[in-house]
Amino acid sequence: ACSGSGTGTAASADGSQSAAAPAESESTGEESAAPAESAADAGTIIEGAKVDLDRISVEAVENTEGKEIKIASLCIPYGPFWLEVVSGIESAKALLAQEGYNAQVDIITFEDMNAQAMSDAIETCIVQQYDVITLFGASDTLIPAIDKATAAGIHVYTYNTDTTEPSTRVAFVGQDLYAAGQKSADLMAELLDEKGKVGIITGLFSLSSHELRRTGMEDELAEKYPDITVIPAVECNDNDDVAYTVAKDLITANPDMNGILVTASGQIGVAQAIRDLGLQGELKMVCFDYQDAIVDGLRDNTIQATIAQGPFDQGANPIIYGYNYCITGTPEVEGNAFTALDVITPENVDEYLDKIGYVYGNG
Amino acid sequence: MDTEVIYSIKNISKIFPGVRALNHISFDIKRGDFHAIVGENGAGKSTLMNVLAGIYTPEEGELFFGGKQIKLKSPRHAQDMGIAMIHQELSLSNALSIAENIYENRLPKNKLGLVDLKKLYQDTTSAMKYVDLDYLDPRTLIREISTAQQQLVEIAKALALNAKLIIMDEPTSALTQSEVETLFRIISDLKSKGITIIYISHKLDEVMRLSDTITVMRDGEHIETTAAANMTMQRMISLMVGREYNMETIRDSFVESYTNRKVVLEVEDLCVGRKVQHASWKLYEGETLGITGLVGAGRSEMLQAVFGVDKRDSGTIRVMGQEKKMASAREAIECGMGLVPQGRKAQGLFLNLSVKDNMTSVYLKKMRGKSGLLNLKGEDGITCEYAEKLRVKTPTIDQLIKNLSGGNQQKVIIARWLMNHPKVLFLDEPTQGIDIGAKEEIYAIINDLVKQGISVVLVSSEMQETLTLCDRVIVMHEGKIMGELMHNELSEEKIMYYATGCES
Amino acid sequence: MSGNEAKELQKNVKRGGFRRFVNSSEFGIVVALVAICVVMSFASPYFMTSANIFNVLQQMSQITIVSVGMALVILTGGIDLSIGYTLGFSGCVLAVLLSGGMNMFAVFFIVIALGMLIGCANGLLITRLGIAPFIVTLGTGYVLRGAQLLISGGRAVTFDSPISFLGGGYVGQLPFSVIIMFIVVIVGVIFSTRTLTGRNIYAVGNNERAAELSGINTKNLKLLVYVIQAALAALCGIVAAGKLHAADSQLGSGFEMDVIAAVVIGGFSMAGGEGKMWSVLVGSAIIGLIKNAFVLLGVTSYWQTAMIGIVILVAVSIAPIKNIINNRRKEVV
Amino acid sequence: MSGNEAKELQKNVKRGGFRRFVNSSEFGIVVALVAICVVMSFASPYFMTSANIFNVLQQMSQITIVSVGMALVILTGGIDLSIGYTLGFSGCVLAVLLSGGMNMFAVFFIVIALGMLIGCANGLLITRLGIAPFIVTLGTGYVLRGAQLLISGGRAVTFDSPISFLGGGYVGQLPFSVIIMFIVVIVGVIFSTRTLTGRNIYAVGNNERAAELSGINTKNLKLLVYVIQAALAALCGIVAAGKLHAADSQLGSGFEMDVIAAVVIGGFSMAGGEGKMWSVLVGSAIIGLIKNAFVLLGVTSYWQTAMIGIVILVAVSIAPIKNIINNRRKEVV
Ligand SMILES: Nc1ncnc2c1ncn2[C@@H]1O[C@H](COP(=O)(O)OP(=O)(O)OP(=O)(O)O)[C@@H](O)[C@H]1O
Ligand SMILES: Nc1ncnc2c1ncn2[C@@H]1O[C@H](COP(=O)(O)OP(=O)(O)OP(=O)(O)O)[C@@H](O)[C@H]1O
Ligand SMILES: [Mg+2]
Ligand SMILES: [Mg+2]
Repeated sequence: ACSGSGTGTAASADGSQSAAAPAESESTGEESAAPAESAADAGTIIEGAKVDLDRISVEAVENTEGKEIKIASLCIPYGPFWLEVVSGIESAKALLAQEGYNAQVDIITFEDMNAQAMSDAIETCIVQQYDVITLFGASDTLIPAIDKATAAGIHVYTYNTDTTEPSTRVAFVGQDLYAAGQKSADLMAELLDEKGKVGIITGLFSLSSHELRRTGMEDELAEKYPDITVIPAVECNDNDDVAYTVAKDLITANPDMNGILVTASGQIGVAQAIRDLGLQGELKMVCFDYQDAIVDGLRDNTIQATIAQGPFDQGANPIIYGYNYCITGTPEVEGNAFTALDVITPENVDEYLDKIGYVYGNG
Repeated sequence: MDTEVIYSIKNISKIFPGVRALNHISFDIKRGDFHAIVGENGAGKSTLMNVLAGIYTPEEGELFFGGKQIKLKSPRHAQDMGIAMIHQELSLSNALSIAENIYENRLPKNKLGLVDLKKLYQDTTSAMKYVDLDYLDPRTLIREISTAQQQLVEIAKALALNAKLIIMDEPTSALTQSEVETLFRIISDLKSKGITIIYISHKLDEVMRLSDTITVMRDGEHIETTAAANMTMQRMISLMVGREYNMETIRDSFVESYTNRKVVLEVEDLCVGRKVQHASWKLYEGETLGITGLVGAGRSEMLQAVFGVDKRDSGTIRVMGQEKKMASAREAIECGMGLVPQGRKAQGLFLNLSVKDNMTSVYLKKMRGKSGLLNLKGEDGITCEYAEKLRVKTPTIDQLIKNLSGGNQQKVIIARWLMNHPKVLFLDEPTQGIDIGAKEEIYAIINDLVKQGISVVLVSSEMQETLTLCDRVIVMHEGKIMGELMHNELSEEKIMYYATGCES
Repeated sequence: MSGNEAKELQKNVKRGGFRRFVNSSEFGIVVALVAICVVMSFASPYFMTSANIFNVLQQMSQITIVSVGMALVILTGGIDLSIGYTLGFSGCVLAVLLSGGMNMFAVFFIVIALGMLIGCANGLLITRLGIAPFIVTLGTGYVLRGAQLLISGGRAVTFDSPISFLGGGYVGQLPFSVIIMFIVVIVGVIFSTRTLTGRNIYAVGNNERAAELSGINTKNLKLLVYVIQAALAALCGIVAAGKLHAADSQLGSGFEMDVIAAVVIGGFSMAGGEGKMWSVLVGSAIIGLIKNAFVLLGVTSYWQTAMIGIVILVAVSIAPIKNIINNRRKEVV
Repeated sequence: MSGNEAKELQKNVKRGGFRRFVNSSEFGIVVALVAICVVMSFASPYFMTSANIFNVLQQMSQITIVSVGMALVILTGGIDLSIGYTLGFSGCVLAVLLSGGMNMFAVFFIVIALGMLIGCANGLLITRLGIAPFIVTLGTGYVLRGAQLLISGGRAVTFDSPISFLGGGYVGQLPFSVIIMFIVVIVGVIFSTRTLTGRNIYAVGNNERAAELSGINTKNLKLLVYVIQAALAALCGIVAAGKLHAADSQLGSGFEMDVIAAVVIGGFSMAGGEGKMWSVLVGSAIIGLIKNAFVLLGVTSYWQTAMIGIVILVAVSIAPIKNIINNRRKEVV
């Protein structure tokens, strides 16, 4: 799947397990068809995060010996995407807090994607003798800390983003970001009948997750669709306000542009710019993730497609995997455990949200 | 050619935007001389000295030092050649110690190349002894000592350079009698060592008393250089101002009887820390009340506390018989008071604003129109009016005040208060650094104000001023009021008697 | 004699405004601005289109609105690092209250009042405890950021309200936020030059002690400045959220740097007491244009960042280099 | 007369170092630091473990190293916003050169030299053109970030070299970067208190004009300060990249704010001329401890951000509040 440059991720040491993940994400939908009764989200770290044990797709093993397990989950719960991730983390936390599991999950939050701070926090977690750490593999600069944790006997899982160079983490749970970029490019090409001019608005050039998607998009468009021109990507700092501005400028400078790809946050700003210029439907927009504002965009045909990545699973699964590893002594998954690459379009949006148990109006 | 000449100035010109500060100046300074330079405010004295000390580069002209032509690149260069300067404006670093200021950039080093603190403090102690400051610890920070003490530190700093030529730009303007005597003692000592001194002062009696040679400047021009013996006070002043000058216009009349006079301001039991202790005094309508004493007697503190800018620990203040809280300067201004503070740079000037902005900063309030906006049309007019009244020398009223000569800056601050037609005016060393002509003008203003029934409080360290201007004088010593003297009982001896703390 | 002198002074006052402008520190940045415009109109055919001009104006409007407040703060010798978060917090409060169904006028006043409260907190800590503005506003910035996260819950809070007109409305082709910008700048110019309070701000920035002796309540004046600044940031938060019909935890982040840069490019001295209010418009136009330019020109990704830096440096170097050359020439003559 | 006063003064000066310290502005933050430690050792059993103490020391080492340079810059009344990017750029250059197989000593010197060049550029723009440090370093910061993106290509560049010992090595349990930190601080203290150049920096910050008149070459001195600062940032870049065995385009981002906060919390006045070098250690310890505390305590909410702000505000408020209370008491007596 991964023909892209610069990323050996998918190819390295994973093969066997990578198929498991999509299957899981499909099962997610089925299970959560019956909505959870007690949305006990009083104690969640984000207001609006919903604890819903039924959405957890990985089964936790019973803790028969009763030894106490300590799990640290590092996250950056800012921005709409994280609402779902945190719901996953909180749900896993609630599940494992139940009798019979005897595991404690501590959530450690960060203000922004600062690898330095995360690295420092991992070291502190080692001091606190956690058994499992799950973290956002924002940068390769985390590798020494990850390795140190592994050496201290801690099971480390990365989720959402993996380091580009291999580390000693047990497994990565998340989207195949490069493939996701390629997929969004394919969707755009399809919308444009394989010809036209496409702009890319990315979050930060300095974030590997954004860069993987961006290069995925650019490589795919360049290789497969010779009739599509790509305008150099612009940064929006994950900020909707900046994204709005940048989108307007891009459209002004390229009146013949037919499509905009958004690698990360900033979708709301881009959508609003398209609306303000009255280009809904004319200018195609493909982005990632979902939240109310994006659902609105899909419904009023400002956004033609968005790619979901199973954020709930990214939050919950690595915790459960790590916990199971501690109990059973053998890793359940190793290498890459890819989560969903689901395409949401104006046509299937209501159906899809229903399937995954997303509640509109919550944010 | 003349070995007697240490510094020869040839045809020097210096131009600032809009001002020709020096216009083809030429004269010689003889070795070992005490050479005084006099002139009105803005005559170009400081500018010339800055040229001589390597701070300004002249547009035209040549300098010969010790017979050799020199092109000074920096103050450091001049210092290395043996030229030191005491600047008109204090230039010390507030948060550094006395020792570090005196030896700024020349701290002694030990073998490791590190600062040798022991030697530094020893050296400083001996340098301070020379200026009678040895009662201070060399580690005291500059901001913890009084302005007068700072001036002495500044002098010590220049002396510590062991220069061949020392330029003193108004060193005595912030000093009282006793420190002035100390300075004169130092000067005669320097002279005996063959050190040349260039001395600028507006206190012409000092000049007459000490100098060997006198140079008069006017409007950037060199007017005359002569031996002091050939000069009279009267002629010197005439040369400075450029016309015949008659200096006998001080007060028309003095208050004769205080019975039935209205009390304008009454201060009772005022205490400000240890600086002012249980001071009580009254100010009557239409009088000039002098407050005098030695440095650090607490005069400025007392005025500032009455004016509301400094907190007082106790004391009641009554204006026109009514008790006032006097918690801020604003309240004082509303009561019709004004204060020309001591130390214009620290407390008076808005350096980066224009002459106009500086002059109208208090008056502005009166220019508010019905709409709440300022009526700026009047601003230029009134500024020009006062600039003219006080003869402020400036190319335009939009000139930044920092480009004015020291004396002219002072006039602007006085104008700031006169504009408001105050009923009570506090003047704290108002003639500091002001030329004789302007001084006379200020004296005339005081005379005028008093005649109009306005009350003036004058804090002055110049004995002559106190003696000739005041209807009544109170003398302070270490925060306490030691005595009160009517005009007819005033004498230097009596003032010194109280000022040095002898009980009355 | 002295009569003459007075007339001379009067005359001098009236002499050429243009000459003076050329020698002022603002001249350099105006030249830079014009240069950027000229270069851009050759480099991109889209630059001079009305659509793009309105784009740029809209983009700079937010920076400018807050810059007016920041200019006042900087005039007093202070700084306010918390405004990005004040803006973001205000936007989120707006969104949450509106989406909760509150009346939009009530919401407007609540948000502005909250902003003023924030400014008050900053101002009190700075003036009453005498802590450095840099560290006070760094601290309150963190607190506000926390509050923003807390109330937005990390979500984007969307709303639908006519109040959006303030940020996203148009009068003809003209974005309404541009009108707000011009109003704020004009009021700012009048305030800083024609009111007692405004003029006193310059005095305080120059010499606080002297200002106090002139009867100015320096502490309250400084307090006021932070209140104005925070109120403008809150207004700007309404504009920004209105434009997007939503607010999230990222709103306003990093905004303070753009604003401070606009003010400093506009010729305000960080030491206080110096600067002309209208020039914040030039400063924020430069900031706005730089970003616009790279998108229009399609500068390849990684170069964008470096180029922003280079343009800023060139823009602020024009005036000093001109002075140096002038001085050289004088010496030669 | 003056005899009495003199004795009084003498007494004041000679009075105990401790008494003096209690009245100094540094006292407040030392109290804050101790308070944080005491509270933390009750709140978390892991806090007082040697492993955690070494962790905290290692974490604060980078902030401290750069803070020493920043303190010098702030002493001259300047500021350097570009150091985060100087650090990141240096780290990336190091990584690229090492992974290209260059000799590590050569790399070390190239990186430090590049850092000094950056400092030189900042310093020249500031001193020769007289542009405000804020805007100069903002501009060079953008340029450096662009350069960092360009050379790292947006990815992390990993390397394997013994030079990593500087950042990631241990002497016994003691991280080597902590040793570097202490060396830098000690050299910094000696430089700032016992060398002519160091003392001149204070003089320049206090009164530039006076310093100039004393023959200090103020421009070169300021230039030097930016060079030292950038060299330390480059060294810190080596330490940071060494610890991580890699550098990417994110390295160092946002670092400048932590550093400035450490220096300002340490009692340095932004106006220049005042501050004690050793206190940067206290400032950066407070910053380091706050972050450590949140992880240890598992403060898992948005309160974390708000708490950082509150702790900063409380830490810097202690001294002024103490003073106000003292003054009250004096008045009553
Ligand atoms: N930096 C400057 N820029 C512009 N004009 C200046 C500058 N410095 C001095 N001047 C002007 O040069 C003239 C001479 O000033 P200077 O300070 O030499 O006077 P002075 O004789 O020392 O006066 P005073 O007795 O008041 O100190 C004045 O008109 C003053 O306004
Ligand atoms: N830079 C300054 N900032 C604030 N206040 C100042 C400054 N300089 C002087 N003052 C005020 O002026 C006062 C008088 O200074 P100084 O001690 O030199 O007084 P003096 O006039 O020689 O003696 P006296 O105390 O009798 O007036 C200072 O104590 C202080 O209150
Ligand atoms: Mg002078
Ligand atoms: Mg006094």
